Amino acid sequence: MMSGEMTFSKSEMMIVAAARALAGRQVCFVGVGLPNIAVNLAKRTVAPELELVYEAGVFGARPARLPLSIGDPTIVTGATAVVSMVELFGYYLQRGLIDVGFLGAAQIDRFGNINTTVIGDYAHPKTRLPGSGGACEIAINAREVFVIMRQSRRSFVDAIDFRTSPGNLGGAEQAERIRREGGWLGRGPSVVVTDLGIYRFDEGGEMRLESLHPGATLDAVRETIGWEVAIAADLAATPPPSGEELRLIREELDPDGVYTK
Amino acid sequence: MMSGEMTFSKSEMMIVAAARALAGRQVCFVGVGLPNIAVNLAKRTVAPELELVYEAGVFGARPARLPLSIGDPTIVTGATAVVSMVELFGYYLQRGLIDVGFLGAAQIDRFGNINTTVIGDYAHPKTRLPGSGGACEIAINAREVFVIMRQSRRSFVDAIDFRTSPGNLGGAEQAERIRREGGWLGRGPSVVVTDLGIYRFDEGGEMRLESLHPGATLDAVRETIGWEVAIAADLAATPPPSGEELRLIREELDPDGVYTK
Amino acid sequence: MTTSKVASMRDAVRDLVRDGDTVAIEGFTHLISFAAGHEIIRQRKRELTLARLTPDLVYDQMIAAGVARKLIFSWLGNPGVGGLGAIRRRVEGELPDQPLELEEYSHFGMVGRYTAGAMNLPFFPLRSYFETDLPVANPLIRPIASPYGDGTIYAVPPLRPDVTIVHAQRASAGGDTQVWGLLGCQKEAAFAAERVIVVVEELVDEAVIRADPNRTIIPGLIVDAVVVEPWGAHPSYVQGVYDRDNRFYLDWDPITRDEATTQAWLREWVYELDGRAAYLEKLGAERLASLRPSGSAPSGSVDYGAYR
Amino acid sequence: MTTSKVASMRDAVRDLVRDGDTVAIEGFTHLISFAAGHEIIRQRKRELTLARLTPDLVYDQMIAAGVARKLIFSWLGNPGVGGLGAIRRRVEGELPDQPLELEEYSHFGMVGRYTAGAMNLPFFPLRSYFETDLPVANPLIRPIASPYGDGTIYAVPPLRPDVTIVHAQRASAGGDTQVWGLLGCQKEAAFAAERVIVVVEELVDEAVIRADPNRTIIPGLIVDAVVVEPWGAHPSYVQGVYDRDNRFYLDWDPITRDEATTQAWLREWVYELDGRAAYLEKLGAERLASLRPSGSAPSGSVDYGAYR
Repeated sequence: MMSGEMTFSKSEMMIVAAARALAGRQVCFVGVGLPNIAVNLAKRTVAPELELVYEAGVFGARPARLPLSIGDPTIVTGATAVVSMVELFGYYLQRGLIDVGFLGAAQIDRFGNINTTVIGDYAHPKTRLPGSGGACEIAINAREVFVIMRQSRRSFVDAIDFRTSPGNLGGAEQAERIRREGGWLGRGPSVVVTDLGIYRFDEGGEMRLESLHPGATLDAVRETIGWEVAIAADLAATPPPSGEELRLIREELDPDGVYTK
Repeated sequence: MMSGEMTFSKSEMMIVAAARALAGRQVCFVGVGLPNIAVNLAKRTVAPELELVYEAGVFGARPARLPLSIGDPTIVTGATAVVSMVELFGYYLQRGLIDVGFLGAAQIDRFGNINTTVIGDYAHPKTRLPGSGGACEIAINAREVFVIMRQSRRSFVDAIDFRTSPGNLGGAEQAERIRREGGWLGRGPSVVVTDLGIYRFDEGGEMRLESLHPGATLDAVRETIGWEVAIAADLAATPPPSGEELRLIREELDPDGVYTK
Repeated sequence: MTTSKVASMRDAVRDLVRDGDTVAIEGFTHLISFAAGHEIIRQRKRELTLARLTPDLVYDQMIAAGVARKLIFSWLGNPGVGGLGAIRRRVEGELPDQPLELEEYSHFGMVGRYTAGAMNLPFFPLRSYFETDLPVANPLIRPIASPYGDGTIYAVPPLRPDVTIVHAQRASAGGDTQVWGLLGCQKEAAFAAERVIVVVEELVDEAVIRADPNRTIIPGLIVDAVVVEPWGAHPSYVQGVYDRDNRFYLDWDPITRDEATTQAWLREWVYELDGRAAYLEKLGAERLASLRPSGSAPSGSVDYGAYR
Repeated sequence: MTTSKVASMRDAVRDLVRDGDTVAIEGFTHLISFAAGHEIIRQRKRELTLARLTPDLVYDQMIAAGVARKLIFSWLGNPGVGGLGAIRRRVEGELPDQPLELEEYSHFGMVGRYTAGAMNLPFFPLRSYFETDLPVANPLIRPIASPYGDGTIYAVPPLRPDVTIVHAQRASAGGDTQVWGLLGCQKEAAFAAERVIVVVEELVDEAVIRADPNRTIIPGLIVDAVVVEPWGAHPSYVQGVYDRDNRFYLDWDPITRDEATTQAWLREWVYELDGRAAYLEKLGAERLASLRPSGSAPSGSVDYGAYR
């Protein structure tokens, strides 16, 4: 893909857009995969004060290289605190100290409910997916949830096969009532970043396209979403990655192109 | 007091008798006061392998001096493990890893139920005592409980004013049923060591004098107990402290005579 | 990079401890912030609810000074020595114009209360209290049935102090705090709290903390003020730095037996001094020097490895 | 003084892992005892229930080898790489004669299960699972009402493995075990278990452990065997000692996609080798050397102080 003189991939645009959305946030729970590179990019650009929390038990990581997994030894050396998982999930996440939980998904619906468990029937699955890991509790207890995933008809679906992590349930009104009555600390999903654009949630709790990435089209967006997606009246154009953002991804964070192919 | 050529105090006899009762035990929860010196004596005599557990969070203490309190820094330096109190009470005591819990008491009844909370009415106490500390959970979760206390009409009473730590409740039958149904790990009190003798519990769950200390009399025992106390048919005579036991107490453990006056 | 949270004890207590607050000065025999307790007395805070497993001398002093209306605790005494007279007089009704409400648990109950607070749980379950009078005396100790049909145990409610104050060996200016030796339930009490004051023997560079992240018990994230106050835990102790001043614990026994001597002690050692420096000067260098450990006992260093 | 519990891996697995047992090889990305997993395969243990937050490659291998009938877990994958083919084939019904039962939680649910086991609690309460399908899929996740009238949360039951196996940097011959870096839930899994096997990089004198008691995660009291097996966590890692062998994690992806290649790998790397020494020799010294950290990062030493 081209933008002015610079070329970049859809994955690079997605990672950059997700990183930028972290501006102003203090404490972020880092998930495996794309969230990992996006959060590490944010720490080097828009959110240098961001405290990285890894579910493996790390608060305030300062990884010297891009962690290969969420349990890489580089997230431990030089961190502020390393604690047991009962403390990480109990004293940090469930206590309400996490501003942003960053999730990926196999399926998402218009209300931001997420499936990472199975495609098909639970007892006789067509495809067995990884399951919750910490996602279910992150969705409930992090102050807000960012989702990062590629768009496709298989992933952006009208009805998910299994609800692993609650989003806005059947809509904002229901979700807000249940969160309030149940004493949830989280306010649910706030941003969905894909390879085509950036979505936020409207008053009804439904995803709405707010910004279209360079090179992406509304047709491409509609073709890869299994419901009639809402488009913001003042749809923005996502600024392309800067030279510095691309340099950080390509030279420092992912020189082997694992995430950005 | 005299025995053969050696003189010793009633307190010294009590401490020695309590220490000897620990022979063969593996893991002992050490309480404040007299239990502290008795356990440390046992570790130097009949139970060198005894692991000392302090509620402050220490497993496997090797105190270089007699700890002045249950939180003395000497119980930390050189210990096997130092953990938070939630772990000490949860993973060690409630998990069932403690063989012997060692308690003192302000009041005890014939079934070994213990009061360390108040004398008089709870809301308007005549004397406010320290309260449970860890005693209530030690009584429930330690495999067996040793009690060490001086006898008097005020302390060995027919009815305690407040049940802080359960003993054999209203008798062995009831206590065994409740422990079984409630899944208690502890089997309740097994030994009471006083300044006059050693008591164990009979089939009915009631204290019975098993051994009389040198110099003590049955009259003195009866005068200092508020119920008609059972006496074993084969009442033994407690062997007096050995020279080595006395030397350890006087030279190593309590040179200032804090516990042995 | 991180904003400094370093403050004087005076400012920290003035800004973070408010009349009517629930305050927990935690530390189980180890690392008890007497310095903070004395500053709270000097600033004449009122109507506090004081929470602590073992009220110890510091709460006896604070309650004698009239800062508190209520005490939440599990063991009330001068460990290894005797009683706490000021508290006892108020509980036993000797000073009817200075009542003190009690809310009483066992140690594990108190620890569980802080843990429930730290984990944002509505209760903490535990196998204590069976067949005792404690749930009668304190109706907040409640039975709870297992959802697996295997019986009933007990629950205690979360304790969420407005302010938790802990003493530690060291912290960074940002509040990342490390402790060795007895850990008590300071971590739980801090995470449970709305505001946290950390008092330290030594302020260290963040790099010292980051060299050994497993030793961090409290992250700066939840800390509001870092007060540097060497000897701030006297007469309690700091592992590796100074021993308990047992003479003081023994001395307190006769002082606290009488209200007049207690108040005289408060005047001499708290009100008439303007802070910890004056207190230490009054104690004298010789007394302090006698409390140093008899030698060193190094932990040794482990290698976290560099991974670039 | 303490009895030595040092044993060979062969003897430890033979004596302590029994057909039909619930086995937890714990370690969250860090310190995964592949050495124990391979020995369990070699000894052809059968009908095991395997528990682990993240089954990872080690359980994919064990399940491919037919040791297990059931898996208790919270995240099923090859972290950062892809799927676990051997497990997936059995779950998706591709090998109907080798069924695998699943019992599924979230991470905090699994951690809570071990914690309830470690604390001898009938349940662990947590604020997860609201409005999800997990309690439908797994009826052992049950609602529990707060006894304080402030709503309903969820509970998970205790998990009490027959055997927990953990890898650690070091232990004494008596089994006192220390770990730095990620702690995962090894402590909880060990305290929850009936029997415990500790596998270590290095056997150390008890004095090394006692010099830093705050670093001890498991006391010898609950340990049945100490196996000295340097590199026993390969291809996972040991903080400060070696890095994750990411090449192996990548290589596993195509191997596990096909049952035949998976079985061939098991023959070559497990069945045809008689133990860990042969495995390391086959890997080669160069491969191992490439996994060393790029430098050292010492924790520094703290002083516990001598108190005589």
